[in-house]
Order: sequence, then C-alpha cells, then structure tokens
Amino acid sequence: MILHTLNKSPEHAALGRCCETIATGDVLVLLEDGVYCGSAGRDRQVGELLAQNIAVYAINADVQARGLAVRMTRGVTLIDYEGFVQLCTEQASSKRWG
Amino acid sequence: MGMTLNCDKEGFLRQLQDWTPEAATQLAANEDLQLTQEHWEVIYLVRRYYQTFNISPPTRVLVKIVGDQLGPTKGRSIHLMQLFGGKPAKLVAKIAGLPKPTNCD
Amino acid sequence: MPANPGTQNAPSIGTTAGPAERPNKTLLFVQSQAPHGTLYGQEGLDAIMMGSAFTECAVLFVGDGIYQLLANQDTSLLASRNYSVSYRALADYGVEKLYCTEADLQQRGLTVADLVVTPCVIDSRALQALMTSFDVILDF
Amino acid sequence: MRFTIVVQGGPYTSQASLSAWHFARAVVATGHEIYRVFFYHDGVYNGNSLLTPPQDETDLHMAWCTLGRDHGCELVVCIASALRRGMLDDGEARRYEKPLANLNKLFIVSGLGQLIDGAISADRTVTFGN
Repeated sequence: MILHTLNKSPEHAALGRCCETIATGDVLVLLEDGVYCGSAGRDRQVGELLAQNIAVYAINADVQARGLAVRMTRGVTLIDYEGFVQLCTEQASSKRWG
Repeated sequence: MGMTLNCDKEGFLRQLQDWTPEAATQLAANEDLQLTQEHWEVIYLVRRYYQTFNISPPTRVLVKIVGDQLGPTKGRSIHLMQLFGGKPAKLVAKIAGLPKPTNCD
Repeated sequence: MPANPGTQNAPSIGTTAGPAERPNKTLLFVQSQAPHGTLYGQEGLDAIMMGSAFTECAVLFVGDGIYQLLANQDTSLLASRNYSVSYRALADYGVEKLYCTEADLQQRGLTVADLVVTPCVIDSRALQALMTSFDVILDF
Repeated sequence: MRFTIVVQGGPYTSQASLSAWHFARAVVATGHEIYRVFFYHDGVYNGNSLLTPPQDETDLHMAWCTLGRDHGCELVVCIASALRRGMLDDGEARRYEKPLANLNKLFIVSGLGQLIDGAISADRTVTFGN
C-alpha cells in the first residue's frame, strides 16, 4: 500500500486530489502546511478519511511550530520524524501531494 | 584554411544560430573528421529531430531513430560509432549545432 | 569549506552502470504542475527520459499537470522552452504508457483530441490500482 | 532498509529541504541507511557553499554537510538542474568558463541517472518538494 504525504493547506487542491485517490490500507502523513488539513475547522476531508478507517498522521514538529497542538482533530496521530520513517518502511511506496 | 568559428574550449559552437553546413564541415575538421554522405544524413536527421521535438537524442535514441528513418543496417550503435567515434550523440550534437550536452549521459 | 573524503569516489556519471544487475523495479512518474509556471514539468520530463534508459516507466498526469500536453503551445514570445512537443518523442525512448483521468480532463474542458499525445484515460478507481502497481512513484 | 531521499525544494524558500533533512536524520537514527540524497529542481541550492543565514537560524547547507560527513551519506546534485541555476563545482566552472565554483565539495555533481538508480536500488524513495 501507499504512504501519501501532503504538505499543502486545505486552500490548495492537493488535499482533494489526495482524498480522491487514497485507498483503504493506505496511510496519510500531513507535514508542513499540510497539518492545517487536520486542524479544527479545516478538517472535513481528513475527518472523512478517518471515518473510512484510513490512518492519518501529522508531523508533531509542524503541528507545534504552527500553534496547532490544541487544535488538532481527534484521530489524527502525531508522530515525530522517526515515526515517519517507520511508516515508510511499512508501506510499499510513497506518493507526494503538493 | 578553414573558417573561424566562435567555439568554446570543448569545440562547441557558443551560438547555435551560427550553424551552417560549412560550419559543420569545419567543426568536424576540428575533430579530424571528414564528413561523408553517411555523416550528413545523420546530421540532418538529428537537426530535424531537434527542430521537431526540442530535444537532442542520447545515443540509445539516436540509434533507434536512425534505424527507423535510414534503415536497420544503419540503426546500430556500431555504425554510429564508426562514423562519430565512441560517444556518437555528443559528437553529433557538436557537429550538428545542437546544444552542448550536460555531462549527463 | 570542509575537507572532502568522498569526491574521489564519486560514482560514474549517468547510465554507465547497466540496468541488468538491478532489481527490475518499475517507475511511475507523476506530473502534477501546469507547464511554464514552474520548471517541475520540464525537469520531470528529463527524469522520465532518463528513467526509460533503466527500466519500465509510465507517466501519470494529474490535476493541472495535464496542461503540459495541451496542443498549440507557442513559447516563442515567452522565450521559454516548449517541451510539450518533446512528449511526442517519448515513444522513441520506449515510454508508451501515459495516463490521465477523465475527471481532470472534464474539469478543464479538455478531451484527448486537444493534446499533443494520446494518454490512456482512466477513472479514479483505476488510478488507485495504477499507483499501487508500480514499485516507485516519482512526483513532479 | 535503504532510503533514497529526493529533495526538490530550495533552502529558505520552502520548508521542503528542512523536512527532508529531519527525515534523513531520522533514517540514520532509526538504524536504517541512506542510499542517496538526490537534489533536483530548486533542491540543488542546498549545495551552495556561499549560503550565509543569520547565526540564530539553522544553517541548512552545513546541516547537509554534517550529515554527509558524519554518516557517509551520499549527496548528489543533478548536473542539469545545477548548471541552469548556477550551482557549479570546480570541474563544471572550468568546462563552462565561469569565474567561480560555489558547490560544496561534499556534494557530488552527477547525472539524472543517479536519481533513477537511487529509485531502483533503494528499498524506499521519499520525495520532498514544494
């Protein structure tokens, strides 16, 4: 399965394209401005993914840097870069959306 | 004898628009190469290809298009190496007035 | 500048190492940017052409990436490289598999007749299967 | 596992190269191996030895150099991307008759074949761009 990375805020079409393409068993890692996609008020599409049991992660350093620590959607798992590496080893390939 | 061309240290034209058949003859002479009909058909083919597709073909692709357009006996790397030496795409680019290849392939 | 122990051992350039001894991984190149606004498309195409020297390669155009294939691009006034026509040479490089989605064409009011080459048009389910079927995805 | 990391973003323009650097360090820290870091597109600017950020900001260029030196991780800059953006090593500066070279010697200038080789030879390829 595929590890998808998304580094753009919900303003950008990358989120929609990612959500259309992501499949059951894939995982999504939000990084850089992508972490806004998992924050309160901006999380509609990420919420839909979570409802489909697609695992969504966000890079903690990006969340903290943007002041989003208390605003992240329940169900989005915060990870450090080591966790990111671990997820890469568990998925067959990776796809960048941005 | 020979015309004076504005070339860089490696013998590539600095300005591609300076290319003429006479320039090609001189560029080849600078490489101790005398152009025959078989050279010219490759030179013109490559220039046409560049003008059509905006790319200089690497040797692998050069072999294919020479084969497609000039016949299978000519579409072999040995034929192109006999004409243009060990790195045919690079020397063809130089003589045909195509952009200097990056040290990429 | 720091001392450099590594440069003397620089790998040989380009394609000198033959693909034969490598695992036969397949590559999917994804073009997602419109042409000319950024250089992603042009440099992505360079990578595709290089990839074709090594292994089986395919190209997927997503979103505005499909605009790279729009016919009638004339960059002479812009003084920029018109690499749209270079896509027509991809077959000579052995790259035959080009894909885009029906939705991306429709959203942009395009049909394959508007493009310089004819990609295979797929739906979003086939898109998932396509991405999964390649060993490596390279995004531009 | 062996990772190839592709960096397409320039330092101090987007976050891509900072993310890639954090990721690269984590690869090493978790006992995995970096097969190659390939700098493409604006990513080639990471090799610029003239980068001079303020002292209280992360020096990304030096950060890459440290990674390359301490972990023997191969830092490869795409030659075509580098030349058109004015990133030259000594050899290319001579070849193109340019007055100076600005690419740090810890970075290797090589062809796009190294990107493809990296993608084929590593177990995983991860791309960072903007």
